[in-house]
Amino acid sequence: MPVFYGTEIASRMMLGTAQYPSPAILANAFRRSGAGVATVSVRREAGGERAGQDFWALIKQLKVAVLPNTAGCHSVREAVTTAHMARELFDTPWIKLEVIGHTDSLQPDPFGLVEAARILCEDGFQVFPYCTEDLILCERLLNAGCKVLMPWGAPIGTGLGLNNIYGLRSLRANYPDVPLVIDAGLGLPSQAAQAMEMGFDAVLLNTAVAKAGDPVVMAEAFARAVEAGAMARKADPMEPRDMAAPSTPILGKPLL
Amino acid sequence: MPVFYGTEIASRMMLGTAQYPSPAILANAFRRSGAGVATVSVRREAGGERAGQDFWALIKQLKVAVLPNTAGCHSVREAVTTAHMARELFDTPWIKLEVIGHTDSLQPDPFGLVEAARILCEDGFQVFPYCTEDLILCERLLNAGCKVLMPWGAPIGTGLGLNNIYGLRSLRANYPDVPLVIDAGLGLPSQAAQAMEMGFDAVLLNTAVAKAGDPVVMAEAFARAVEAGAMARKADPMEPRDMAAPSTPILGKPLL
Amino acid sequence: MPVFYGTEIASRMMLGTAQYPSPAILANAFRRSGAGVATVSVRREAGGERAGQDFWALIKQLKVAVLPNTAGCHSVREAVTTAHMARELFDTPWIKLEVIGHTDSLQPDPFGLVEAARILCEDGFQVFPYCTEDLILCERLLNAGCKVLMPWGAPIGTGLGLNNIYGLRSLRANYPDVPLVIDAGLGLPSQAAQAMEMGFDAVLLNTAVAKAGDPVVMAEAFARAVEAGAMARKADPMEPRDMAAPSTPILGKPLL
Amino acid sequence: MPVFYGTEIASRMMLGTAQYPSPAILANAFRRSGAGVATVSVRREAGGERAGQDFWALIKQLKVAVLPNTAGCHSVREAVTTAHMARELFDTPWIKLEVIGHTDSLQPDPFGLVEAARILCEDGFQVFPYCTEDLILCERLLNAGCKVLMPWGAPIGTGLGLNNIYGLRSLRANYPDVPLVIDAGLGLPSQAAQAMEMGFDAVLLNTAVAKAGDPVVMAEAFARAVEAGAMARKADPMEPRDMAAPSTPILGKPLL
Amino acid sequence: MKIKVNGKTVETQGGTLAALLDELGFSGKKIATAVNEEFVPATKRETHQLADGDRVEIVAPRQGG
Amino acid sequence: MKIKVNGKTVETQGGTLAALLDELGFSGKKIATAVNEEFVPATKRETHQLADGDRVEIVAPRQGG
Amino acid sequence: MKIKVNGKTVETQGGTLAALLDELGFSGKKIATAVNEEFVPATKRETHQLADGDRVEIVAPRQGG
Amino acid sequence: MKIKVNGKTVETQGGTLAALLDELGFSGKKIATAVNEEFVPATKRETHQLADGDRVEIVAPRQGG
Repeated sequence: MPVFYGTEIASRMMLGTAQYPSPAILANAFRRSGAGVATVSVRREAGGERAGQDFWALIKQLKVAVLPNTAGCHSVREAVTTAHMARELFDTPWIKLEVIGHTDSLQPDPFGLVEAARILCEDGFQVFPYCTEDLILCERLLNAGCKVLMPWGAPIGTGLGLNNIYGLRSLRANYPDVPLVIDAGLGLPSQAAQAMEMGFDAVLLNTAVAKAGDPVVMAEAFARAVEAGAMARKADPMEPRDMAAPSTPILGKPLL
Repeated sequence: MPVFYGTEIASRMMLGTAQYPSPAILANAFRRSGAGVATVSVRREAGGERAGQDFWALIKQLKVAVLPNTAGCHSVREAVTTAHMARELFDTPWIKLEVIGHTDSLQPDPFGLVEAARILCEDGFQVFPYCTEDLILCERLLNAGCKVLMPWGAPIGTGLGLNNIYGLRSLRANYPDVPLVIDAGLGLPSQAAQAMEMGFDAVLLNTAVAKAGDPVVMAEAFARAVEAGAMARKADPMEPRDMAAPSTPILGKPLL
Repeated sequence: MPVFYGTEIASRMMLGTAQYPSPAILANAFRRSGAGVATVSVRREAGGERAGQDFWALIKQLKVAVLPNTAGCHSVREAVTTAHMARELFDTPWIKLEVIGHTDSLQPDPFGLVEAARILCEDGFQVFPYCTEDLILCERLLNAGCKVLMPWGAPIGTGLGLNNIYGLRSLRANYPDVPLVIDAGLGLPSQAAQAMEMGFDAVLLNTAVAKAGDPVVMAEAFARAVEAGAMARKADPMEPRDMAAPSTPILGKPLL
Repeated sequence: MPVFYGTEIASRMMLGTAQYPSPAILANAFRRSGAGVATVSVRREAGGERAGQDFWALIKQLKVAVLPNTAGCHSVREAVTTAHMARELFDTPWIKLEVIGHTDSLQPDPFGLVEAARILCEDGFQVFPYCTEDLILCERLLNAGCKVLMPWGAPIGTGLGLNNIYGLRSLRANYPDVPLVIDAGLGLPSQAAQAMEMGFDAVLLNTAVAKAGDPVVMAEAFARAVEAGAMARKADPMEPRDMAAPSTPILGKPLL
Repeated sequence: MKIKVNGKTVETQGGTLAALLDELGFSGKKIATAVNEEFVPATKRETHQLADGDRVEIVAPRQGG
Repeated sequence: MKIKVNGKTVETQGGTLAALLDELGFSGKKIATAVNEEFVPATKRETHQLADGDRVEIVAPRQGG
Repeated sequence: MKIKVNGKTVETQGGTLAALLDELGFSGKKIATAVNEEFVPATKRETHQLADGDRVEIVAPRQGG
Repeated sequence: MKIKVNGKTVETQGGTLAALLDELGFSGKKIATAVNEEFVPATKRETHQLADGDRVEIVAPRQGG
């Protein structure tokens, strides 16, 4: 099972907490999937409001590791200040670092990301950078002190799956010992299974589960697919071949 | 769960019995996968020999439905006589009908297949035809009396997955109520999950499991992937979209 | 250049004559593309009507080989009678044989196709069967007397390209000496180039050209793409490789 | 036709000068392809040596624009000094800027690339950056003063084609008015045609041509494919559709 | 007598297929014919006697893919 | 007389298929049989007389995909 | 004096950040704070004096992906 | 004094870069130069004094992709 900054997680599935039809459905999605990490955010709250407090109560009873994010931050400063507020609020050094560089694609900004990662790592944060499959960006993030990488499969919320199989394979091959999480873009369990077969350590999902017709069943579907892919990797799959080969033995076939 | 000729099977995974490193591994692969159907063949045996008798003892204790095949038959006559021997030997009307038309690809012969299916259905067999995704071939097989279809994903033993996604989708769409099993060609669990997401009812595997480094673990991996794909289909997946959409709400983002 | 029943054609591009915005555009599409074969049909005409006569006048001045089709025929009888009328009308033994088996996909009916092909070949026709990539179907068509095969890339009018690359490769590999034409389904010149790179002898197009914003320019685009693909095949392309290799020599690089 | 820094080029094909079997074949590849730009490098030469002088004589008679590169440079300083030597040597402000960040993939280093681009643009160079499809990297390069971008299709010398179709489409959509050249990774003309259909302005090739069995024929094949793709883009292709649509009119079909 | 020509009923005094084509104004036109789903070559039109209720198809060249 | 059993020639004094199976040690074993490419059900083995040159196939359950 | 709290202008007699949070009914709630884009930890709220025009952000846990 | 030219140590009595190029037979050839990783334009070669241990790079046009 994946180990993030010394903490082993009991599941290869990480799940977002946004966009569910109801808190009850959110809770059931977590239970049925066995997800071991929940991503959360920090947002404004007024004195009278209870939303944040109620949400927190809900999350606590899930008994999962909490990974706050800096979603929506476009500048290094925003991301760093948000990370500090999150660390105090959730009492965790973990931070899913998002520094968005492009509004339509929500693509990470490689430049801001590395700078923010360096600042936060030096300040004792344990950074989970939402990044691309770019090998040099990833190397810089590791040099900045990140011990986990979270490359996108496709842009957030698209459900397109793995847009750059070659690039992702190459990232895996270059960093065999770094925990790699496919974050964002998955739409179907088969895509999550494929990511595991390619050797990734975990997936982080939100929209594909929360926006499914039945989020609870979809959460379990992804959980099983992720296990399936990880087991397949471990079981050492056959090599694909172009020419057919009979499975049933030919020897002993009666002459009829 | 899939219903074949009135018999409901407790699993969407069907498993071949050939090419395993040992009988024990075969048995464990079935147990761990929960496969509900085992394919078997008929082969020559000498008076002194025990192989067939021992194999049968092994299969019986698996407590699964047995689906004998006509593997390796290239003519209608061969296939029909083999089916008759199999029906008596395994005491079942079920027959996985293979009429091979091309040696390198082991492609089914559409012409011989329809003829053999007609003869066997008239004779009371319950035919599981190993076929292609060809819509007209499949219509003829249904007209001949088949109540299940088993289109290939790719040639037997190649592990290439689903070679003609468009054709398979179109087959599923044209026969929404006929049990459709992807038979042959799968190499990875993610491919099996994808077949289920496309709406197929089951998969039949052999080489990908038996020839994996660890067949038992791979059998379970496929079983989970198949469940995952079927659940995903049921849970109504999100529509993929080209443009990104934030999962974390933008509303309430602090100004930093 | 492809040789069909002893006639060498000066172009690997064959073009349909339907759906153009105007006769002038049709004529220019042929001129600019250099297409060597035009497909035509037979349809009812009333005594007063001139449509057929005018169309024929137009086609004659294109100075290309004419390939009449049996488009829309669903039965062997229809196809055979239509072929006879076409042979007299266009004074050619060539016939593009369509026996449609499925209305939505316009998929060829393998069974009717082989029967009609046999009847027509015995009657002296030179048959161009519109078929699938099915290896056994294609073998039967060759045995029936066909000396050209025209497998679909995708269903007529879809513009999806090559739906079953594996199957088409395998057909090419099995019949290295039979002229193979990709008929139907192409939407873009890059797809036509790919078909040529795979070793096909020609492509037959209609919708992708006639329904383009500018059919004349699109016709030329396809013509160039087809030449490009055929030349590439002849020039023996490099083997793709997973790892990068510098093109610029490293030797002699200054130390800076 | 593409315009680079105010200079219109008569062809959408740019060709490298390395790895050809002989100078004569190099020259013929250029002639037959009509390539309008030749990439070159600077390398050490000894006093007695003639190689560089002879090579230069060969290039001059090609009568094409010369684009020197900084191939093999891994640091900003190397790249900048190399660019200066190239500017004097070839008497052109054009420079194909390579700052390699990863040895196995020869992936551009986004960080070094932007810095070197800024330095060179400020110094009056007209920079052609060899980059990835990363949207933010590309934005920074434009801000640094680049007026052309050359994203990779796949790593140099692999011949894999377009590894990240989605990312390349998205780059094209975000910068409709910036000349975009697919540089590196192409192996087949159909891939070059596809790049043009996607709206790219040109391709830069070397290995796929020089390492083909017949580089001269392959050069022409690529040239035609590039034209084909560009014409197709201009001609406004049909929309692909899932369901078939007959090309031959159904109206007037005789009843047989 | 009544004959179906290209799906439409036509009243004619009958006779040969050639006569019918003449009567309908097809003389000199590039056409091909079938009667009751059987091809009738041009060479047979003179001698092919039509019967009441015959189904005649008359086709000409047309656009095709 | 000579009979081909699973492709090998066997010398036997003949009689029924049942007798042959007995002679070859198949009694009590799970098998199925065909003679000259025709299936012979277990219920017919007692009465099925073999002739010189007959081709007998005897099969048992085996691994299959 | 006037202070912007989560983007809205608030009239307050000023004092410390802690006082403001009290006044606005945040006591005992799970929140984090920033003033003028700088994070202010809980431990500093008592001593952090607000000035006219300060921009205060008060955030709580919320759904995230 | 000793100078590295294109990676090889060369013994020369020194002087300007131009003199060195002359001495090494580069006169009239299409080349560009750098000394100690800094580009030295042709116009500066006459005046550029070499020092012991300098690293000189001399490049010419070459094949590139």
